[in-house]
Amino acid sequence: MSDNESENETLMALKAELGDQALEELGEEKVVSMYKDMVRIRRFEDQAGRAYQQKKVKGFCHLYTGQEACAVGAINALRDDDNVIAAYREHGHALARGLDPDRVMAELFGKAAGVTNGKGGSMHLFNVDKNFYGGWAIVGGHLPVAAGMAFATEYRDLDEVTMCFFGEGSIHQGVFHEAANMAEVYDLPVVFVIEDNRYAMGTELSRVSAVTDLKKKAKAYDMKAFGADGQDMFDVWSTSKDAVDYARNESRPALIHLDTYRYKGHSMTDPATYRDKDEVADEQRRDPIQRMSNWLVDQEIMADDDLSEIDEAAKEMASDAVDFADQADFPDLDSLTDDVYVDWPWEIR
Amino acid sequence: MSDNESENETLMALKAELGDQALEELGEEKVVSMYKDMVRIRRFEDQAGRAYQQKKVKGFCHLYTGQEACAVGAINALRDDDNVIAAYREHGHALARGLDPDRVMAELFGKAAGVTNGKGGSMHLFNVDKNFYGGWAIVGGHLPVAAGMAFATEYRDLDEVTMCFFGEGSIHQGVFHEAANMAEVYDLPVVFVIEDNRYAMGTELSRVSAVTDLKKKAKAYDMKAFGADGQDMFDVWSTSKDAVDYARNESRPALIHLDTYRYKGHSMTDPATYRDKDEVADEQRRDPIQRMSNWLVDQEIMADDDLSEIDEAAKEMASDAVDFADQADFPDLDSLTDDVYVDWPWEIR
Amino acid sequence: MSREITYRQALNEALFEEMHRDEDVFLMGEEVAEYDGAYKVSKGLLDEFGSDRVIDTPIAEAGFSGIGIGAAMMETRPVIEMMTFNFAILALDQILNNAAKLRSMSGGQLSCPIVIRGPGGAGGALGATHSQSLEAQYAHVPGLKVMMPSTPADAKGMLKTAIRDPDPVIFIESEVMYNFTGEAPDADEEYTIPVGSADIKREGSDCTVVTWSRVYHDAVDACETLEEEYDIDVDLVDLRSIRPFDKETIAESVKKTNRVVVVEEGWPHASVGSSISSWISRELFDFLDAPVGRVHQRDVPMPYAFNLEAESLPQAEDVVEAVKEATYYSF
Amino acid sequence: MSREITYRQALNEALFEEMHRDEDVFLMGEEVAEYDGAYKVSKGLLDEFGSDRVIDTPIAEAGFSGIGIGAAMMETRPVIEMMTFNFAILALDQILNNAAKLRSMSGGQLSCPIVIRGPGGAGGALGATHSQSLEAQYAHVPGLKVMMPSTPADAKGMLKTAIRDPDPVIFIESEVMYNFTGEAPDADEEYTIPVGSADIKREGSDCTVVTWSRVYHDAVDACETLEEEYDIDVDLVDLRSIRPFDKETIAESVKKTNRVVVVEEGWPHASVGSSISSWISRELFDFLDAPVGRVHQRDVPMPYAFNLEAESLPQAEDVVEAVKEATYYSF
Ligand SMILES: Cc1ncc(C[n+]2csc(CCOP(=O)(O)OP(=O)(O)O)c2C)c(N)n1
Ligand SMILES: Cc1ncc(C[n+]2csc(CCOP(=O)(O)OP(=O)(O)O)c2C)c(N)n1
Ligand SMILES: [Mg+2]
Ligand SMILES: [Mg+2]
Repeated sequence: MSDNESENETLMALKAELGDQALEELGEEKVVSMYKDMVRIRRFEDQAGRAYQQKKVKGFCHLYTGQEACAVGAINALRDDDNVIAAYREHGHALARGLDPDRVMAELFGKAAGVTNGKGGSMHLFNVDKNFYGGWAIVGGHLPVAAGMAFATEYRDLDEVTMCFFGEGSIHQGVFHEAANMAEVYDLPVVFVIEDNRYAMGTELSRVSAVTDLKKKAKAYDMKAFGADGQDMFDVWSTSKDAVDYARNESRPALIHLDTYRYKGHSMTDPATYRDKDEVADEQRRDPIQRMSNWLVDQEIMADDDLSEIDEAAKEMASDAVDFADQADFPDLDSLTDDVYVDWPWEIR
Repeated sequence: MSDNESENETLMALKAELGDQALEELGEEKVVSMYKDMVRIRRFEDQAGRAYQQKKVKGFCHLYTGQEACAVGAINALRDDDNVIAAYREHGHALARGLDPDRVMAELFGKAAGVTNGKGGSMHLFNVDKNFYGGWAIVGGHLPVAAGMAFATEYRDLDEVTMCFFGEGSIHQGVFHEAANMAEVYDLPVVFVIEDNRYAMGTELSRVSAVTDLKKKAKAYDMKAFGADGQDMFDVWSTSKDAVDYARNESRPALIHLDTYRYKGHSMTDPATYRDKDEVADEQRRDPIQRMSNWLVDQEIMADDDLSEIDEAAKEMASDAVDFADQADFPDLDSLTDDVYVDWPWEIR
Repeated sequence: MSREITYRQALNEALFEEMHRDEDVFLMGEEVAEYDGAYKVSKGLLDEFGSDRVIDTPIAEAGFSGIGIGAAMMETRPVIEMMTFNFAILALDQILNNAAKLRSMSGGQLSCPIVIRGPGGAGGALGATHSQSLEAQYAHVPGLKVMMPSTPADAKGMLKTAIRDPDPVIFIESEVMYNFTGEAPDADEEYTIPVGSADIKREGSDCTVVTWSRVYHDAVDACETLEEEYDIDVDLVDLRSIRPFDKETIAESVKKTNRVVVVEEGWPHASVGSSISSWISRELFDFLDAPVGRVHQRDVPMPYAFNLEAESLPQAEDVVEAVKEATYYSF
Repeated sequence: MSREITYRQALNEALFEEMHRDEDVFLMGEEVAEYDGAYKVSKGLLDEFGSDRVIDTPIAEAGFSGIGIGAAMMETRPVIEMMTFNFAILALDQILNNAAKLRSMSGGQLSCPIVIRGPGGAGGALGATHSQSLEAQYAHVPGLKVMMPSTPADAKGMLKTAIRDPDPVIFIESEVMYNFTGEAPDADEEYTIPVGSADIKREGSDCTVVTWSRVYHDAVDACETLEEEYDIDVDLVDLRSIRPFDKETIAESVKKTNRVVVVEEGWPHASVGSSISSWISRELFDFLDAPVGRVHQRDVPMPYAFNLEAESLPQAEDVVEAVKEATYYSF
């Protein structure tokens, strides 16, 4: 084995002890189902990207490919009655939270059967039955909203936790600062999850941030900070569990920094020329799905065939979703004025 | 001497070694003139408060009484060609920067002879000839503007420093976070001076801030932070000099935390019932003017008579300013539409 | 109506009553708790309801509005106090992009029953940054409702309605009016005023005046002068809600008088007054015997100087002049 | 006019030329430098002028706008790019309370020669938060100037004017128009268009259409249909600046046609269109043979679904209908 190859190996390895912990705490079935979720997300995004190229999906469409371990690891540290809120790169979180892929795809297609009846689109997915609260497309805009959700559960003396996902580029918005301070002052059980995929559109973090270790931000609020390898599903899960437990038990906010990477452009219209292919290839050596595949085989939980089957099933799920979305109807034109207000007595014209 | 009295003594003492440093670097005359400036500010504010009660000054009027050492100490660490920008409690900064007390008072009276022709009022003093750039009344709103001033001097390769004053309550605004990060990223020579007088209106810092050691905020931006006793003119001056030198020489931002106190209500309409008289009395034991008076006498630079003379002169300056303002004219009604645009070709009506 | 209370007290009572009625209602903002409110509107609420429901915030308008929006989305009933609406500009993204759109973007899954309230308009020698009538920023935006009461009775009835409303309501008061007194319903009388209903506060047949909020009171003065000195009888429509606005009441009045003046406190361009005037001019074209008159602030940032401030703001005399112009107009 | 360029290239040329002309001009915003701009408007500028003058920012609209304002106050000439004006809401406090008021509040000691530019309006299936025509937020505010070019030639001439203007200019482009092509003056021809000057882009005598920005192009389509199918000849006024707006040109046209329709992309209430309509209705009352027609977006947050988006936005057919209504109106 050359030096290079051995380095590859090292990079590919998951934190094995956390795998053991997961097996013990979650059981094999759950671990496998988390793995499946990652694969489903990836295949879903493949289809979303394809549909975009076919102009079936329009507008801004931000694929989650490469970051699957973040949503799956973190959301699986939550209870069903906990609350999830994310930004505009949220297909993955939606699926990890159990939203129906058919209805998510239909939403991307702008169809009435979509999770928000075609009103929200890719950037504004909501499914309240699953305690999935969006889909927010103004960078940083949902951070105080997340604090407010935690405020409401506290107000009601519930022990639910709110988990809020956002990109590393969002941390520079003033509302991050405002929300973080107030979350700490009001003792709000909100977990802020930074998915640090190195880029905000074409801007690498270090070019616009005075600090690159974003856990330092937490110090300005005496907030507890956690960090994990975002490409290691177990590390994300285990770290998130610690953070969620802390938030729930202490009723305090926490910050999690996830070191991840996106494989595709910022959105479907971004050719991503600001980074070279080598960098992407390099990052792919720690691909979250590949690493889990290796681990599952190593642990003899799965054989290669099983993995292929899972992948095939995920592909089918995704193409079924496209079929569903294709066949679904666009909203009635009458629905234009629905849901602007609870009671809609008037339209100004 | 009782224990209590000896504690008082301790509280009253300035950092003597910094006094020596100031004498050496600035000379006796300058030190005395800084002392005079503090006294002038206090007497000016006395008159401003009185005029407010007589309804000659209206609107919001925020007195600086108690905080004199901050403006005087910090601004005297600057060169004349450096730039000063402050919030709405800025009479003191204006006077310390050498603005004509007559014209400042006239501004408070809303007279045409005021520093901004009666347009700005107490909260929006400007005097560009003195490189005094306001007077900004939206809490935190001037922080990025200050960074922009430093950006402009950098852009022009000037070695001027911008000094920006604000209260501890302003630190929670998102723009603090945005301005601090960008000042660091763009290497801007701006010195952010927090005048921590413990209260933002009726709100004590600890009630709404996750951290009370505000120097911690700087860590989130790897920004250099300084701290001083805001009631010790020498400490403020010496610390500010270090910060200004650093900002100028390294072309980097710096944060100064000044531990100060305001004696009066937040504004003239605030009875300040949220704190008891003992607290104020306690704080007054470190009165910046009294401490300097003691020091000047101790050092045999001044005798008690000299001090009284300075005070008398300051009182006269302040009452002259009132006379001036009283006698000045209100602006012409025609001036209403002046200075909305550089060229004023139209008014929408 | 059996007693006189101040506008401040009316709001205070509404908050008390609604917080007693519904424990999901809470109040949040700068100085609302321990200080009893910058303008004392929340006086006594902390004592009555405790610090879980009356909450002081740091100076972070975007942040605490966002908290209110998130909490409203979870079906609590936040009342967010803006110390003044000049500072609400900092929260505008939260209000426009989150509160106003939440229901629509979620396909009706979520509502945002928040009230964002506080004083707007000029307060008296506060200078340019603190003297703005910014209701147009909200009236423009579908998804919001905007209410601006002018009297104590309206303030009480409308704030109660606003708090019960399932959608986000922007509720703009006035520093100057807090001490105004007026008739009000008994303390224990259940009293609410529907969103979108105007009130004819004075009947007349010569000219309609449409107005809302503080300048309503200038319009009242103007009506007296007009009646006494010029024998002109004004039908005075207090709009109360500016989104939605009461088209029926305006139309009825204008069909009667055939002349109308729209009076607002703020700037003229892209304003609520311009919009009302445009609507009347179009929809009631055939009923108008004169152009729709307008009274508004001068198109300048508010100066501090007292005489300039007065010159800038619309005054009763301006209303008198505009009504005279509208009524003397011959087609 | 001797060549065709895109709207994008027109803006790019204006930036190039002005940055060459005046080294105080710099460009700042998200992705403007290394990425060449989210919409490539700043393509090549980094290479030409270096990173001291073409500056990438973090995602902090309030912060970098404030930096621009501070720098403008010190007599540099910042051009601040908003990735879209939806995000400029976050900077609105800086723009309204600082940029717009600086000159007035300083008693004329300071100016704020800043340009804040970027795309506004709907971009195509971007959903509610990313499809807003928010020019009313700026048009309302004295101290600002607001320009919205609709063609490449105008874009170039107006951006050059905006950059040279001593006051703060809000310059709103359109994502949809960046690829539109049109005639433009030669590259080396000095070409500027004064603030506040409208342009009659098509002469007609039957009805005036007043519009600006993207929907101008719908209006053009409508004019063709109206001429071909209904023999109605429209006088098409492209307002170009909406603050100040060109009253003379509007008045001249309406005096000729006696009928007018105001077409805007955004929401109807408290909008620029309502304001223009109000002004026309009042000032040209005696010249109007029909109510001022209006075309605008439906009063709803923009839905994502493609058919609903189209249904929500004003279309050429809506202009056709409105002009027909205005011209068939009999008094
Ligand atoms: C306030 C605001 N400014 C700008 C944008 C445009 N924008 C959308 S995503 C994005 C980059 C965000 O990067 P990051 O937070 O790192 O998230 P990622 O896309 O990497 O997941 C930008 C600038 C926006 N949506 N909102
Ligand atoms: C954005 C904004 N919100 C609220 C206010 C009202 N306000 C004026 S001063 C002030 C307190 C500021 O306290 P601090 O920053 O500590 O300064 P100090 O008054 O103590 O000097 C508040 C809340 C404002 N002017 N601007
Ligand atoms: Mg990122
Ligand atoms: Mg303070």
